[in-house]
Amino acid sequence: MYSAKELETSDTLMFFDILVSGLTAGSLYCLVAVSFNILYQPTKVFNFAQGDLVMLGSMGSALLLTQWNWPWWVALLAVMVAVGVLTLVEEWMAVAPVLSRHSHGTGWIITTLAVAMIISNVVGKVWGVEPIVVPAPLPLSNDMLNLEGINISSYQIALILLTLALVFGVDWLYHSLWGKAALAVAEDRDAALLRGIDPAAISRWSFAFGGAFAALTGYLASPVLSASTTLGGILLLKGFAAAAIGGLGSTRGALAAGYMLGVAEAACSVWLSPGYHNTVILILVLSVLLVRPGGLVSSLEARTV
Amino acid sequence: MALVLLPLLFNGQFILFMATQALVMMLVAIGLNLLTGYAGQVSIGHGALVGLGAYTTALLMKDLQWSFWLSALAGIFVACGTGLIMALPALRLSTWYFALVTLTFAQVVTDLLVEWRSLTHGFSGVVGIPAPSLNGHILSPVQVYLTLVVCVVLVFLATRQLVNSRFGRGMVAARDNPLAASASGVSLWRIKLLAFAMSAGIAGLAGAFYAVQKTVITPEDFSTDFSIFFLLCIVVGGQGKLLGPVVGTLAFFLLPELLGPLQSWRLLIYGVLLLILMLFAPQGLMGLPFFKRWQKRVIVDVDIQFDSAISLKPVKNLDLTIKDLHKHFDGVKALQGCSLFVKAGRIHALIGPNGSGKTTTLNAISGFIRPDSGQVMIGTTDVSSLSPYQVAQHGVGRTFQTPKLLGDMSVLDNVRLGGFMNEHATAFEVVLNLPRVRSDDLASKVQALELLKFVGLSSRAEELAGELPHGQQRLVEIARALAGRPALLLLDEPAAGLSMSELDRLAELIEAISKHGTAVLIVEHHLGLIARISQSVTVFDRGQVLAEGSVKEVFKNPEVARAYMGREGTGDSM
Amino acid sequence: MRKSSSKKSFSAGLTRRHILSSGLYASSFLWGLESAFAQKSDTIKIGSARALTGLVASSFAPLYVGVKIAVDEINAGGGILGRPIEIIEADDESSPAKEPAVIRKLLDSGVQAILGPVGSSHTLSAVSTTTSSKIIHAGGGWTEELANGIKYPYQYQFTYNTSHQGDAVAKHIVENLKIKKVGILQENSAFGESGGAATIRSLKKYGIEPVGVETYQVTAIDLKVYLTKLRSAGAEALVLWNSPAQGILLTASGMQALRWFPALLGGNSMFSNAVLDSASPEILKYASGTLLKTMTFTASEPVGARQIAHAKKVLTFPEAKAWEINAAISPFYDFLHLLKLVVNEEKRFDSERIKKAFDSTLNYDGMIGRISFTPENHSALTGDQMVMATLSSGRDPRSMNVFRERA
Amino acid sequence: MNMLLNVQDLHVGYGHVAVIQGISINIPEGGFVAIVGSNGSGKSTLLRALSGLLKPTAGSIVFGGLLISGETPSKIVRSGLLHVAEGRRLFKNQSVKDNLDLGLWGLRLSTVEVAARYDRVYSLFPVLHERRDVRAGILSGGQQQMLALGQALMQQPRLLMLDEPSLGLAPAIIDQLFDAVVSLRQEGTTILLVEQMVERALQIADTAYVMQNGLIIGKGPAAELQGSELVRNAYLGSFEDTH
Repeated sequence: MYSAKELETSDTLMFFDILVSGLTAGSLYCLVAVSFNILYQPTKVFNFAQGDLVMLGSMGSALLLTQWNWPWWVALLAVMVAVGVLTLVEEWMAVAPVLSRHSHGTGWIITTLAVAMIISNVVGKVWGVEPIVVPAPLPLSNDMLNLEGINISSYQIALILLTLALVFGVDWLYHSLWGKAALAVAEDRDAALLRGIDPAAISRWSFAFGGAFAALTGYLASPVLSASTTLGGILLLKGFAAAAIGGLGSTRGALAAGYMLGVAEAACSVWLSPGYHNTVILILVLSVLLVRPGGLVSSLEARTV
Repeated sequence: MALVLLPLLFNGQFILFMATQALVMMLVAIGLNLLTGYAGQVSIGHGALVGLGAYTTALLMKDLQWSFWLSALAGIFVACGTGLIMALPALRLSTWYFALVTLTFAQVVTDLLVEWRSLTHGFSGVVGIPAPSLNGHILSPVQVYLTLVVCVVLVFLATRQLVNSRFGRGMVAARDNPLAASASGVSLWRIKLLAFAMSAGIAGLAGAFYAVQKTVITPEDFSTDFSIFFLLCIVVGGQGKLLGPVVGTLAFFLLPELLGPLQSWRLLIYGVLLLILMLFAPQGLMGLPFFKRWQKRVIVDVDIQFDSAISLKPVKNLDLTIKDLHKHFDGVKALQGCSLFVKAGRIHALIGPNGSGKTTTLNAISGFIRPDSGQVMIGTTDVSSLSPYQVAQHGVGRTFQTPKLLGDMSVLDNVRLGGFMNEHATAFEVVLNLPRVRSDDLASKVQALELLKFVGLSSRAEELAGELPHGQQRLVEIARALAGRPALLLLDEPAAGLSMSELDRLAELIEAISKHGTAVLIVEHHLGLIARISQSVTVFDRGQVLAEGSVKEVFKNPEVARAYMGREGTGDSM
Repeated sequence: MRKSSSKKSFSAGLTRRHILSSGLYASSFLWGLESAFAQKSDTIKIGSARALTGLVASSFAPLYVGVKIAVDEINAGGGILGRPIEIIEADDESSPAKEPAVIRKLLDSGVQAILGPVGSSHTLSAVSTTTSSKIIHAGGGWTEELANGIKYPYQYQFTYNTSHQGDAVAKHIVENLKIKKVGILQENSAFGESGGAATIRSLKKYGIEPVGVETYQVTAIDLKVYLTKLRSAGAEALVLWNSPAQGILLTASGMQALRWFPALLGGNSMFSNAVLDSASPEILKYASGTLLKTMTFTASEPVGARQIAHAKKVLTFPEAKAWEINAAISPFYDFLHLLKLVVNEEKRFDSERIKKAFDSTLNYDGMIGRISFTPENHSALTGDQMVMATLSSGRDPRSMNVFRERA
Repeated sequence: MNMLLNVQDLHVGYGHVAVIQGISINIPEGGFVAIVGSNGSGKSTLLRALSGLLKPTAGSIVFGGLLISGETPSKIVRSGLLHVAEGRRLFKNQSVKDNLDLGLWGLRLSTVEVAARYDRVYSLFPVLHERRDVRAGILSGGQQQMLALGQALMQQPRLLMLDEPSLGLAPAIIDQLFDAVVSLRQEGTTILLVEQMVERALQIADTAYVMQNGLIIGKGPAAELQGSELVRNAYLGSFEDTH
């Protein structure tokens, strides 16, 4: 049933297994965190519906791929646009009105939660909990290529590399004029106005972009996790944690934090009973935030009591 | 009263059961409102605290045959204690990180409830929790319900006590205006900790009842959604409003029953309703004008005759001595060896061109910035290394360039906030409404009214501070600073934006204040005012002392004129 | 001031009371109405606790197909005591925490027996209420705990439980596959835990210790690490205990990725179409799940005619789609039929008498198998009525999407 | 001479406080107007109103023939009216270069044109070129002010409004800065300078308005106003008459 060679797993190999699965999970957490940040940057709003957006991206693309047999890139484009637009609607209906008049600034918690409720229920009516298996887009595959005994699939490699690429892509985007404007709005709204920048427009664009990015994340997650309606919930909290540990609004921070979480988890799965995973994460979060109150890559609004 | 008895009128257990559950939830929401609504700390982990209370109670009752009452007490302590272990570090973080930590904490708790099988019976949870009994007689569901009603009422009254006390004012200040809070001698961290401890304890109590009314509890009961539910309750009801959580919880329990046939679309409808509510009633149900009618307003009945001798007398007379103060902000030298001296009972003016370091000096004195070197002596104690609330407690009161009042609070309460450290009743006493509380309460109210009378605003004591015109806000802020009966009063551009008449009033006030032995240090551009009231002046330029002396001398000094008219450059900005 | 403010809040009380009471009246009206019906109308009211909303709503729906079929059959045959059955449904929003409220709601609406909810933790949280109110109750939970007739004298388990599954798995591994090295992979949930425990117990009977037992978080997104550990422990058979199909898919993709194909055994969630469609032939070759003997066939012995007829009915229900098996083995079908039998004999609907009759049931020929109860043991079946069936036979026409071939 | 900016009977306030109570100003194309007055006299508020950050409660603002009162700040910037706020209001976390880039927001320019504008700014303030990659936050006060100015110049405004450019700067720097402003003016940019350092402002401006308590208390050729009693009172407060 298996060859003797595959049997020999020394500690070093186990170490690589941890690393690989940690990086895989970490990549997804990081992507979610980044999509969080994109919205957060100019608006200072945590979109609680983010998890559901990711889920929409994953389910949507899965259907287009498996049911309608669209080519993967068309499907990807379609869901990114669709979810992007949806997020724009969210901004217009649920966020902008609340931000325009701040009631202790917490109104948006509820409105975004409400949007999350609406999406997840509509989806619950449309699809059951039966997950949809999504194959890795060719020529990639989920099969392990045993490189020097290190088990990693071509899709995992692609995912990790792509994540790095995307993170630095987004980072680069914030060095484009648009990105600089977004950062400017984040830093000083009035000053931005004086330069002729319209903060409202910036935040609308950020929402659309953040939504599309969430959809992309969902798409990338489905070959690993298989698309399901529960996917959002799984990724939301970890993404939130990654975003916070990394430093709100910091893309690179999210990358570091995402991998930190992923690897920590994978390590736990080997040495700790699953009941203690969150404990480890809590300790991680606390120790990072107490040393660096603004998160790993301290961002502008690292205000503490 | 009839309302709480209503559920008893229906035959069948369902309504009663739901009513009981509603009360349990209400209990938690009332507690959470204290933390999130008043102290402004968003907790997404309260479900776990309820869980701790429930498990402690259930296990003690079932496995150790403790009585409900004792177990409940234990539950309260466990919830409170465990919560504090988490909150002690977390409360030092900013709001959102606090939310994250509470969220993770909640998951940890539920995980451990499973993991610690030997104690908690793992997934299957605690089954068959006995009903509470009072000396041998086992309470029926109705009796449990009534006990719970009593508890809710007591807790509600206790929180009302706390909210209307100095602690409540401190919490709101910590939420809306940390600067004003610490300038009034409130320790942000301690006040938040207090709020958390209270709400955690209440959650524990709720947990105890949750256990006995449900008779079976499993780790799954205390999920994240469970925690978020309470957040929804208070926001829907109106956070920071006493009745908010009550109304919010009721809304959530009545709605599904009213939906009836639409059941399977319930959650969707919730979502839409929430959205609509937040868009049209951002302050929650209690924020609706309809409810505004009967929201508590301060009623001022006591007509006091103003005895300035008492309210204006500083706790003790102290001088201010500043020696060789230095401060840099990245690369910019704000203060370069400033020194000045203000004698108790005198008015000293600090003037100079924009950005010459005047406000920086005030901030350094009141502890908002820590000088790189130099001393700030209040009497004989060096406060240069203390945090703002400690400095305030050493007898330093201040106002800000733009008045930092709490807009949603009555003018009277704003002034009373200033008296925070002169009240003595502990939170414990407040909750139990012991004698000292009432004396404190009356004293601070009378003092505040006197001060308002002194600044000529007693007629507006009931109004919301936010609704006052600018000039009057300044006067209120001065009254607040005085409420602490400071030895040293720092005024940062009090004249800015005042009308001529208000200006005269201000001048008289400041003189009156100093007459009673308070040292006044005033930063002001309006030289007319300076000339009129101050006995001595220090002129700053580029973070250094340019001239010192009586008003006349200083204004004769050509250097000063030049600095002002700006032939020379002025000091580094801040 | 105290005075005046209290006066204010009193007037407030008035308005508030007004609003709320009107609300409460409105709501109470609904229930009041129904309980009123309960007295007058001449139907037998059976309460059905189920998830109409939330996460498990769609996946548990098939088990209630059994209810519809049974009700149709019974009412067509003259109902119970000549009165037709009326099913009263109440939604638990898929959350176990809601069960006590749901059960009370049903009791208030005057039901005489209760079926559901589906799910071990759901049923456990419901059973404490039904027991205290002494009402006949057929839960839809699979833990052994629920087979305890002493603890829950009024709740009956009209289905298999994890110990039966454990026996079937162990028997298959030892007697058919002749494997001695067994690895167990269970999710960190009530079901996973009891499934794993049962398997270990059953294996002990054959003197076998599992070479490895791994538990994973329900939110885990990669199981390869666990699989690698089990493989390096030398496992030749992999026993998988999880409820959502997600776990099986992750396991399958993991095995696929590691190119490791031990015999794969698990509960009947293995029969999910998603698995059949996605898993590679190497995996399916040795993959089997626990299934009731009556729902299986072999080359020599086909499925019973009664079951086939039942299956045909099941297939007409859209909500059974993709989970026809669960619809076919619904615990509630046999419950309702046995209930009718007993009550019609007793000539009256009385919980105590029904309980006595149920407790003395021996080899009642149910859809799911030979059903027997004793006062102590409220589990309908015995271990030998549970067998392992192949996943691949799902494609066999004889399966009709319902049955499977015995492994 | 045709007026680039024409303000008629402007009223502005925050909430209850009326800060500016009806003032009128005219700035000719290519002119250099200074507004002087002590702190709290409403100078900055006036500029905030002109640039659209505050909505006037009454009165009209006509810029280059268009009524801009009530327009959004971005529209006003597009029309060529630029406001360099008091205290620079730079984006301290971004580099000097990035800040200059932001000066180009909303413009569609050829790379050649862009390069030209950089050259102009860099030639005006060489130090910005040297330090183009450092965070704006760690520049010295003077350099920050130059950057703020440079950022505004990237837009090539028709009217440049400077609010307290000298604020907190050493004399040498101020000279440098004001020279730059003068040279801009010579290149034809119209300038509105708000300064509390009267003497200097009056030296370089050609017309000046004196403000006190939200009112224009005097207007005239800058040269004449220098050292006048009017200005002196506006500053050292009329504290003689309170005696």
